[in-house]
Amino acid sequence: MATPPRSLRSWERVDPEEFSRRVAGKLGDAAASVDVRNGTIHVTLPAGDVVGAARVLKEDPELDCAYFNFLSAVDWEAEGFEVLVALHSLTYGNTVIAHVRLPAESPSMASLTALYGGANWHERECAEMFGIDFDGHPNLVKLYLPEDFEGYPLRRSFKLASRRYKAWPGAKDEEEAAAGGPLR
Amino acid sequence: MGTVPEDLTRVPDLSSTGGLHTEEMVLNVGPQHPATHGVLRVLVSVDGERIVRAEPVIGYMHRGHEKLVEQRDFRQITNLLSRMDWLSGINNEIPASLAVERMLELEVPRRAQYLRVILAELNRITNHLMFTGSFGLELGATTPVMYAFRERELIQEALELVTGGRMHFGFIRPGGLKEDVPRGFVELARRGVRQLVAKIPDYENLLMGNEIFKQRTVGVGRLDPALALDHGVSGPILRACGIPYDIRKVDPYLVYDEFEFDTPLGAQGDSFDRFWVLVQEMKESARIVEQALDGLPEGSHIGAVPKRLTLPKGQIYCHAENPLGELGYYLVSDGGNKPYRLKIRTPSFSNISVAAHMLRGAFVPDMIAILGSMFFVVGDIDR
Amino acid sequence: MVTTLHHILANSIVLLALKLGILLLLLPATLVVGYVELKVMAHMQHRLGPMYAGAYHGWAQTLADGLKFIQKEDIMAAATDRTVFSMVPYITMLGAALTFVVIPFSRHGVIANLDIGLFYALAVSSISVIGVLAAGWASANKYSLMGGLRAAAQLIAYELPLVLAAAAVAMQAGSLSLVSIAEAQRYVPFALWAQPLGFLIFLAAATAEVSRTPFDMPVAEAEIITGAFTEYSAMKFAFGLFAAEYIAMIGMSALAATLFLGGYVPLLPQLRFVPGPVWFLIKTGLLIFLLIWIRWTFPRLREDQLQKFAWKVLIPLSLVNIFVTGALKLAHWT
Amino acid sequence: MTIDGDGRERVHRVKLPKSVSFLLNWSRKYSLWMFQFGLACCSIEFIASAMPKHDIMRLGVIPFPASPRQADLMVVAGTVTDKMAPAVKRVYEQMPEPKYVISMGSCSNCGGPYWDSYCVTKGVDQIIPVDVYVPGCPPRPEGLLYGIVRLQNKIQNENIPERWSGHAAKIPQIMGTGRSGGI
Repeated sequence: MATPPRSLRSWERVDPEEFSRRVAGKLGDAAASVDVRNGTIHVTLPAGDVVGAARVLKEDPELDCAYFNFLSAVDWEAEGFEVLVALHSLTYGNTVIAHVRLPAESPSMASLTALYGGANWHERECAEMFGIDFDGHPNLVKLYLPEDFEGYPLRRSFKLASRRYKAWPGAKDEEEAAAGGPLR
Repeated sequence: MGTVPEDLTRVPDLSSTGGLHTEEMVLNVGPQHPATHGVLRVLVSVDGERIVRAEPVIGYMHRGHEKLVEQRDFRQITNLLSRMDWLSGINNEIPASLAVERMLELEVPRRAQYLRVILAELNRITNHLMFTGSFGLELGATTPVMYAFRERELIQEALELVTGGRMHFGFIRPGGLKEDVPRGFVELARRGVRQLVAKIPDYENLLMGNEIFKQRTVGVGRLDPALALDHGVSGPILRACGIPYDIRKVDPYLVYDEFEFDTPLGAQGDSFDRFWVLVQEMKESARIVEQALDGLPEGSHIGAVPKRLTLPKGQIYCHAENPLGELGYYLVSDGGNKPYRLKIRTPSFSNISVAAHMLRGAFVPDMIAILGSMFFVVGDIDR
Repeated sequence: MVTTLHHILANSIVLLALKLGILLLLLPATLVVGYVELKVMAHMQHRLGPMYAGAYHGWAQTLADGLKFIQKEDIMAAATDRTVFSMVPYITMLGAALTFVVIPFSRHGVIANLDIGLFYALAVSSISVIGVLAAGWASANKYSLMGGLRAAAQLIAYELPLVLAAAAVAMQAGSLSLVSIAEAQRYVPFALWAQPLGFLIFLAAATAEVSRTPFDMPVAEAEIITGAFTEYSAMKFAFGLFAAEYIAMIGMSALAATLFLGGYVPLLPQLRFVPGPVWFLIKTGLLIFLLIWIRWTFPRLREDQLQKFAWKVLIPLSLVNIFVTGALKLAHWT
Repeated sequence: MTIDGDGRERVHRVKLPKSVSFLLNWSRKYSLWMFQFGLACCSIEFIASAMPKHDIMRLGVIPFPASPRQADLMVVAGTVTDKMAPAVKRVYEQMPEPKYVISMGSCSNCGGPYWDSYCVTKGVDQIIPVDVYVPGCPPRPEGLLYGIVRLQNKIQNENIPERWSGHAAKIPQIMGTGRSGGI
């Protein structure tokens, strides 16, 4: 069996502010910005070398973000996509969320599967829901939807067909009703 | 560290066949199969009864929660999110409300916080009881599930008294609770957990004390801690590997830091440990419920919530300890009354993504023991 | 005087009818045992079980089941081997039913009191496995195939301890005739003094023979979906699996009752007035209840664990049992 | 079966003695082997209905068969998604006649809370015929029990020759809205 991860041996919660300074120091120029909001550390990474930065986060013993939390994206329409990679350090009790900006046209990013095995399914989901391409992913096929499904459901431009024909259940608050939204 | 260990990625040595050439057979398990409780599908290649490769195929219960919540306002989404992991409605609703409250900086009354903890822990017990029973069922013991449901119905009764629903409660609102608890709830809840604690030794004797059960589970489906972290495994499954990751402890929300409870940890990370952790957690939940019932403060059940619920622009990650592991909501608000984007990080999704590694090299009957001890809800995987 | 009466009875037509009746009663007996199983299971699980069929405590539940199966569509998939597929229910039924030919219901209430009755009973009881194997092969279904192979693998593992445990009984009684074996236990059953170990070994092996939990791997619902019988529907299913299973269960219980509990022989001399068949039914019923009890309590083993259990525990133990029996016999007679 | 002048098939009406037809219907009514088929949330209430408190077996519903070949009744309990729909249909086709379907819960009745989803089949009756609809999200176990009683009444009044000739129109039973959990 492989050596147990450091997280097994010790556990201490480091103050998020201090941890963010540590992250900023370790990442250096690799991170565009590091800040803390609601106890979570947000890091903005340029799309160029996400894997390199993630490797530092994972393998540096003072960061030790070995826990792969999730990977997803936000569609900012004309402003492109924002990929979120959430990592967690069990040793220091902090969550780091990396934000990667991708263009709206043919978004593409390097795959994290070689670094984090768990990224496999998350990237497949992200690819099928947003149409983001992950370079180097071993098996980038649909995860949830039937093979013949067309479109990327989580893009803002994907409109729900049922909603288009049936505005039910109507207005959800007074303002909406005043603006001429359908009533119940 | 953190990478997939060599011995787990390798196809097991098949020299036990004495060099005899055997043919692999692809066995399609699911989407409808009694052992995948729900509609998980696993494509397994078997050599005799030994699994050479296994690939979980998911998506048969994908209902598009992440898209649907974009069409509903902040009061409505809890109702939908409740249905995601259908065994733990209250626990699904809590972090969604937390996210809204934290963004609005809403004050939640202490009574509401205590009641949330009580309801969440009762819900955790009903969830764990379901898996306690169904695990036995999959191993061929039909009776434990009946006993588990006997206690489950009692606790369900307490939840029903409060919320009016049996599964999808829709009771947690941003700012507090929908209503205050009715008279008689405290007594009923106390009776429920007391009876449960009295009956837990029964399950322990009936299953964990059974030699056959031990034979089927000890050493079966051992999960390597490094592999678990790599895939974001959480909840009882991670704790069975000996990693003390319990969000109630490491990042306390609500009022969990005011209660005394332990985090049961396994040592081997095998099916038996996972089951053991599950059963112990019920006792801990019962402890929390008792403490919370004792210290239940008076006051309002809901804080001052604006009539029109709009969130400021911003993003927040809010997570909580679901019965099955870490449930996280990443909420993006554009200043409107609906979420601009809500990423749901569900425990079962990450937990089951590691199953392919665990099934490799196991026997077909072990597959049942492994999947049964992974404690997943298909709706939680697929969302 | 009693013996003359028996003698007359033994040769009368009445008894012949009785003998035929035993075989004819097998089907209704499966319905009764099936109903008992449903009810016992339900009460063990804090439930009531069938309550409405037949108005009184659901007594007609299995009757309804039987009538329903007659009406069901008999499906045979395109890829099945139709001849073999259709023959399976007969084979499994026959294998299970033939045991009753040598089982004594009373001193003379036996269809054929063969000198090698025990040998015959053990031989025919393993026929049904051929049926299961055939079903697994003919169904053209992967789950069925696995079930069939499991059944075949299981046959070898449990047949040896079963035969060895029975051999010790034969040594003890000095006969292979089931009537003589029962007579040898007049007032003290073997299970109580000479063969307690053999009794346990026999029970374990018999549970495996009739594929019931904890040895029900060939039909494991949660794993391979009733195994060899996945593809069976309608009457083929009712006979091939259900009736055959219950007849086999009754048969093995009756055999065990005869070998170890003295069959029709009263337990106490004072209770001689109770007729033999009643004793026989009580003892068999107890064993059936035991099997049902175990069925709904234990989880199932894994196939390789059964093999280990059979080869490393049951067979050595039954050899020891034979040795001890032989030694005791020798010591007693010399 | 003969062909009418206008080309339509006509069934020779076979008259069954009343007692025989009663007995046959009775046996099917009280021997509903139920296929273990859980999809989503409703499957939990479906399981709960087989447990000590509600004990569906009282009604002669035996939840044993793991294979559709031995089942008479399929309870579609939960959301049917577009990806799952072919499998549901296939399972239905594998069941031997006479077979019955209960659609349990809003999702399988009409899509329920997922009425606007892009990947949910709005109503299982689009792919298989349904005998009884049980409303609720999810229906309480009592609701399912009532649905089963309704199905049993329906079976008891079945005309066997019509049913077997495949000419009986499937008339679904729609239950009155009972009290149910959730929305």
